[in-house]
Amino acid sequence: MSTTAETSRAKSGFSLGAGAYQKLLAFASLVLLLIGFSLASPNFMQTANIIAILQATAVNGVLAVGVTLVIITGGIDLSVGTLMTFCAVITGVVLTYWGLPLPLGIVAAIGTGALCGLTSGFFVAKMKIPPFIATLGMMLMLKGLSLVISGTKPIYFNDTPGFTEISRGSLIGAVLPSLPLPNGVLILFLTAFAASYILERTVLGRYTFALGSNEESVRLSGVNVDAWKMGIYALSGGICGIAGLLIASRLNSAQPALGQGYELEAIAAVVIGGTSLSGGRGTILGTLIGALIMAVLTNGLRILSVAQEWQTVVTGAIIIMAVYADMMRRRKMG
Amino acid sequence: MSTTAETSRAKSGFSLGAGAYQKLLAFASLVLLLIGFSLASPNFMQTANIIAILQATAVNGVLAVGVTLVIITGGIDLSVGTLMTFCAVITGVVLTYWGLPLPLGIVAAIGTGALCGLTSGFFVAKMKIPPFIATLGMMLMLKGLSLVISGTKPIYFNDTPGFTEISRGSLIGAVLPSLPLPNGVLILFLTAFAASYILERTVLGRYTFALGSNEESVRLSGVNVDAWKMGIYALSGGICGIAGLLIASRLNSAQPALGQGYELEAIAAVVIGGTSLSGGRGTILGTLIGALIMAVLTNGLRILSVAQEWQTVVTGAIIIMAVYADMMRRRKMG
Amino acid sequence: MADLIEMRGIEKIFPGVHALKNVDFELRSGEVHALMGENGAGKSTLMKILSGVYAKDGGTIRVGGNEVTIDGPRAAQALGISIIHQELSLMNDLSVAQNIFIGREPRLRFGRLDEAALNRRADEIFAAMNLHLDPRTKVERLTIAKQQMVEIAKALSFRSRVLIMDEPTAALNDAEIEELFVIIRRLKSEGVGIIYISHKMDELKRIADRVTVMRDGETVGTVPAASTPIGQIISMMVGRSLSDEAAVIPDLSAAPVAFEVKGLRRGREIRDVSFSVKKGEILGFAGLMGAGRTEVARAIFGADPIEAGEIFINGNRCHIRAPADAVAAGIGYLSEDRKHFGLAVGMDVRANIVMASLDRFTNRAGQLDEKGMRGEAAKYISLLGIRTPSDRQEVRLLSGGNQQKVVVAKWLLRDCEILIFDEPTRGIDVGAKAEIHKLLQSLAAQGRAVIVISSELPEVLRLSHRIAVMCEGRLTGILPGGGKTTQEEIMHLATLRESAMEPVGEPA
Amino acid sequence: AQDKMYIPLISKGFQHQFWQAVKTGADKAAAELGVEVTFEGPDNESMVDRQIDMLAAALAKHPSAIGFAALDSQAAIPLLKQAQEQKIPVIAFDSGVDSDIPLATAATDNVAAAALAADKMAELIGGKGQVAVVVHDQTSRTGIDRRDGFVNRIKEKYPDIEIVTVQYGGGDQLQSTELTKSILQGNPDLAGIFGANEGSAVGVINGVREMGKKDVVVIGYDSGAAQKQAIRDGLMAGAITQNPVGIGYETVKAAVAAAKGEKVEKNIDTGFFWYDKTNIDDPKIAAVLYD
Ligand SMILES: Nc1ncnc2c1ncn2[C@@H]1O[C@H](COP(=O)(O)OP(=O)(O)OP(=O)(O)O)[C@@H](O)[C@H]1O
Ligand SMILES: Nc1ncnc2c1ncn2[C@@H]1O[C@H](COP(=O)(O)OP(=O)(O)OP(=O)(O)O)[C@@H](O)[C@H]1O
Ligand SMILES: [Mg+2]
Ligand SMILES: [Mg+2]
Repeated sequence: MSTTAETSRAKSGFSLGAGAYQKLLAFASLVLLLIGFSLASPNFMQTANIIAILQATAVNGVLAVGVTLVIITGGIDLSVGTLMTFCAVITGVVLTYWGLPLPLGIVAAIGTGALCGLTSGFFVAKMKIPPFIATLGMMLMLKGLSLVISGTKPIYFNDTPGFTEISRGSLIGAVLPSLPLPNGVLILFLTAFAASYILERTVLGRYTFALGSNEESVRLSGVNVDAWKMGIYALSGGICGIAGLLIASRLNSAQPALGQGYELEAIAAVVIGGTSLSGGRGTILGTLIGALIMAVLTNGLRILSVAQEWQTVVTGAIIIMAVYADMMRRRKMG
Repeated sequence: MSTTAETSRAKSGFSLGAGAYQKLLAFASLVLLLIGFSLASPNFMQTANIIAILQATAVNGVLAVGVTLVIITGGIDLSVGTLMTFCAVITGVVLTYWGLPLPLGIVAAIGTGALCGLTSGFFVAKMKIPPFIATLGMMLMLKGLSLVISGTKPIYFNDTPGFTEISRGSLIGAVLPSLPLPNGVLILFLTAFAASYILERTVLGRYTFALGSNEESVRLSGVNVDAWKMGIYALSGGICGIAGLLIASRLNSAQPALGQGYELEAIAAVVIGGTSLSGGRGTILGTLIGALIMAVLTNGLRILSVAQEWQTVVTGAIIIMAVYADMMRRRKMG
Repeated sequence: MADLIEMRGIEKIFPGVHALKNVDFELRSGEVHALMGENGAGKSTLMKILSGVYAKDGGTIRVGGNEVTIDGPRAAQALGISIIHQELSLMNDLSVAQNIFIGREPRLRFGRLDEAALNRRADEIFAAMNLHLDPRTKVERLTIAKQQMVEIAKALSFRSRVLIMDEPTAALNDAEIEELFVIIRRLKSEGVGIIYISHKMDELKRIADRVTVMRDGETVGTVPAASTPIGQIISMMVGRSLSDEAAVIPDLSAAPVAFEVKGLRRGREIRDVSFSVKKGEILGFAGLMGAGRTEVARAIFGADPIEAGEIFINGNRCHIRAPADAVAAGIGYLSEDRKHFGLAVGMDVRANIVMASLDRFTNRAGQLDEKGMRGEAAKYISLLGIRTPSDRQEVRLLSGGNQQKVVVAKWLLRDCEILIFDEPTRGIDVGAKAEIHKLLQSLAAQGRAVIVISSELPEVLRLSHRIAVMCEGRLTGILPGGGKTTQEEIMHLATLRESAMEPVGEPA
Repeated sequence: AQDKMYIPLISKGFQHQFWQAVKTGADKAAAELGVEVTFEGPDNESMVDRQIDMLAAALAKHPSAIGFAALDSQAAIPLLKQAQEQKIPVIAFDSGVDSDIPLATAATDNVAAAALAADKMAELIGGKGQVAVVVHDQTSRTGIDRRDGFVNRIKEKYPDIEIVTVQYGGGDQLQSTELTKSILQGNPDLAGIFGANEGSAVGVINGVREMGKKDVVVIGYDSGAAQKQAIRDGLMAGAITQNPVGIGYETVKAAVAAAKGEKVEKNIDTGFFWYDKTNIDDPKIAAVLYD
């Protein structure tokens, strides 16, 4: 009796730290990769490189966290990549063109993201357009608008001192010099923690799962399904806004042409992390691990100086194997 | 009773010509686009341009037909674009490097496609890897292998006379000079017709719908679900092989780096055409229309000399509107 | 004569549930062997083992005297065993005929389908069942009851030696049940062995030869159906005896009208339906399959659009456009189709029970009160006797009847002023059914207006203070409840076609 | 607008700064010469067939002349023949088209330009050590030419320099950043990195900065605000710049001349330049740099 209860509680998996046993196992593919690369190259397992891997995870990880929410509702969001860029461009406009102070830029990025997410949500919930199409249309519109607004050129943040600190600085490093974790990574973890909390502990999260599980039954329970769904898309959009800040800060510029293709990588991280594309189940922790697996893989193969064409082949094969291993593990656990 | 029967027959919609009324309405968004562009520019509705549009549809259309099958089973195939390229490269190896005769090149392309499709199918059906991941892995592997096999450079078909005729020649034009429809377009229609026939009239097609509808129930009925599923993926792969031939012939070369991104466009055509990503329903005719809508849109905006960044914006908006109009129409029709 | 099926010492363990403990069961050819037991006793699990859906963890199965291994549905079919599953599992996007013959389609050469033959054969089966259904209709367009008939047709099409029916009549009306029994008798005479699972006790006497009772995953015993009193079977099932009291109709003459519907219409499904319910009253809805009762309920609840009609709550006009409006106005609706409309089966019991009442467990910051929800869930699990290892068990892993109890719990917890229950006791065992009836009565006694739609006439008769009868989308009459109305009177109104249209009873 | 000459330019890209600079040049010429110009290009340089579709749509508009930067010369030949039949002059830009249909070609010699980068690299690292190359594309003409121009020159002239790896970042700044960091991590003794286009070069700068490797010599290609800043700050030793504005300008100018039936020069070499801290503000250099 107690076993089942435990399993299902572990499955729901809130709190990034707890529920040790199963959580550790979920890391298996990741840990295996880490061990493999460490053995293959002495340059891999070094503080600087681990931090580089984490930093490489930050943007994709934040996007993946955002899209996890939408996927759990049974939807999909193809616009995350270009939305990130759009938010970065808007921040550029606010900070560089208008010269407003940094906090307003941050609010603009997250607000723009939330607003665009809300719009996608409106298309999906109210206009009943399939999420794939609604967000594909959004993706294209935002892609074009980023170019239009920026005048097809990067917007630099040279006039906003401290902007690069958002991603590159290290608050933790200032306190603990031995752990120079860049703020970008810290923001990823905070975002993931917050999203996880919302998902597991709040009504919004509960409805996220419920919508993905059986939307019609939720509607017939008297829930204003459309409003909640729009809320979830808006939240996801806001998270993309955070990703926009991170990438703009990292590149010290808003690159209007960037972003397409990032959606696939984000969705891949989500699915590798065990979230089902048909909705109703998924965890933020899984998504984080999925994003890390991808970053470790890319970094490790580069460190080994594998020829690029083979990197791609090996990445494809390892992704399949990692997910297969994960499926096996879960099946064994019942 | 007879009403119901009729409706359901119309819905299943085999045969590209028949079932006039509902079919014509399904064209509504497309027809509207055509009328709009014709009014806006005298250069649009001209034989040469219409043929250019059709030819631009050919490759994406064939890919979309292939992926329709997989989507109806409730799966997804991200590898179609790179598989197309891979098949083109293999054809290049067979024809140019090995100097074998043209028919063998054709067999190689379709055979390679089917084999790769079968492999994806194996991952999905036997190894129970989610289709998204299985075909993402496949996409990456094929992308890398295309580069490896081709030595990261295009393979030209200058030594195979007649190869470019596959896509550029016009059998119909030879008979009816007033209708110089390129063979590539003819092949698209033939492929669509064959796929439609298989889908509506054969056992394989029946299981395609059944799997997407309720896989568990098919399994409980004692059907060897895995084998059929692998068959569908193989068929879809073979169709990608045809697309590979078309693009290689059109470009007179196998371009090893091409292909990524095409999967999104193909899937978009399928979904615009009314096929549900959750499986169980869809038509090839719809997919063709979806592919045409996208091609007409791109071409028309170019003919109007809309600035490129605005083209993207408008495309996104029109895709959303077209699908919305289609949803409204269907809801009204009950 | 050797037993057709002999199951010995069958064991099945699910994570956290020992579902079958050393179960024995046998079936002779030409008999109807009823399998009875409370919700979650293990009946479906045993049958799923016999039909190759689950692998057994122990024990032996003999078919025709030979020990066999049944490792999949196909193996069971090869042995001549077919099953009608308790949970409908049809392919919604396919037609009726396509569903029936999935995996066995008549083919032409080169893998082409012979659609004409397919539809013809389906027609033949329907004719034998006396069922009027176009084989080309898509399954998603059918009501639950019709879908159930399709499942039955599919099982019949196998022409098996052994036919397992897991609650085939849960969704059926008396008329269809009668048709089904005709078919069962015919099959019986052809020597087919039938395993019959049902919670409707009256069916035992009418159709069963022997009865095996299970409790908590164990066999309690096998008794002859004809000579064993129902009361004894019930006490074998639930371990005690139940008393069966008729409804006591309170005097509601002074009670105010809580809920009124005027001139509700939509196409052919709902044709000018008007009625009212008083505070403290239970209004039963009777009618044949397809009479439109579900449609009326869904329309009131805002789940489907209406063309015309007004709804009054406590005399005030209410505009209900979506279920959210209805719930806000104090209306609750328990759907007849728990799998599609009642439950999020992938979520746990606790989440499902609180689904309609989440605002009650949410603080200002949107944070959920997990402890409070656990408490409420525990309360209803024990109140309704929901058999589950914990309130965190996923609902899809519960037995059918226990799933139904979860939906009931959801609406009891929501605590609405006006409650519409559509087939609330579908698939629920006798003991729990009595509990639910008591609960409904106490809800009414607290002054709530309760509407109960049921296809079981005895249930309608036992519960209702008044009985509304529908036929073809029209309300054909309202009859008094209690002992004053007979089944024949209801059936008369339920078959009152448009030609003979003249409402009886009190004016609607 | 009916009597105005219309000249579409089909380029290899659109969103990148280099192509935007070409567009600027084209627009400038269009304004001066009183013609209408449109500028289009696919999202990335592998989309050969998309470019063909763009060319087809451009031809459907009956232009006076066409400017074309072929991603793959051979693939475009049928359409170029069609243009020839319709008497629409074609001017090639950025890189040549293997055909005699284009009346003129306005391009940079990428191989020679990258070779110059190799010479500068050798000079700056003292003729020996390990270097890496970050390229934007493995299969496009510009990617191949710049890679080969650099790599071959090193192999031919500088036997003591080892090229440890060539990696491709798609011209995406973030991806090139991550890539550079891995290269530095995997090759701690690296002396220099060459970034073969703007996105790659900026990525290399970011990567080097984030890894805190001050002694790695970075050489870039093209310009843009970030590269110019990096050169001023000393993070980048210098870079090769082409003259994209000139390419666009000359292409339109040649197209107008050809459309009028005037004779045009067959090869218009727009040249390339080395720039570093010392000459970045030189007016001649500043004129070919863009932000
Ligand atoms: N797949 C499963 N995983 C875990 N537990 C299960 C599973 N299937 C059934 N059970 C449990 O096994 C027990 C027996 O279930 P079963 O469905 O056989 O009951 P039943 O007698 O058919 O009940 P009902 O009358 O409600 O249909 C129940 O406690 C149920 O929760
Ligand atoms: N999806 C549908 N499409 C078309 N007609 C439908 C659909 N669902 C129901 N109907 C029709 O609506 C009418 C009423 O349906 P329904 O069977 O739900 O009524 P009911 O009185 O609740 O019956 P039941 O006893 O089965 O609950 C019937 O004529 C039925 O055929
Ligand atoms: Mg059961
Ligand atoms: Mg009903």
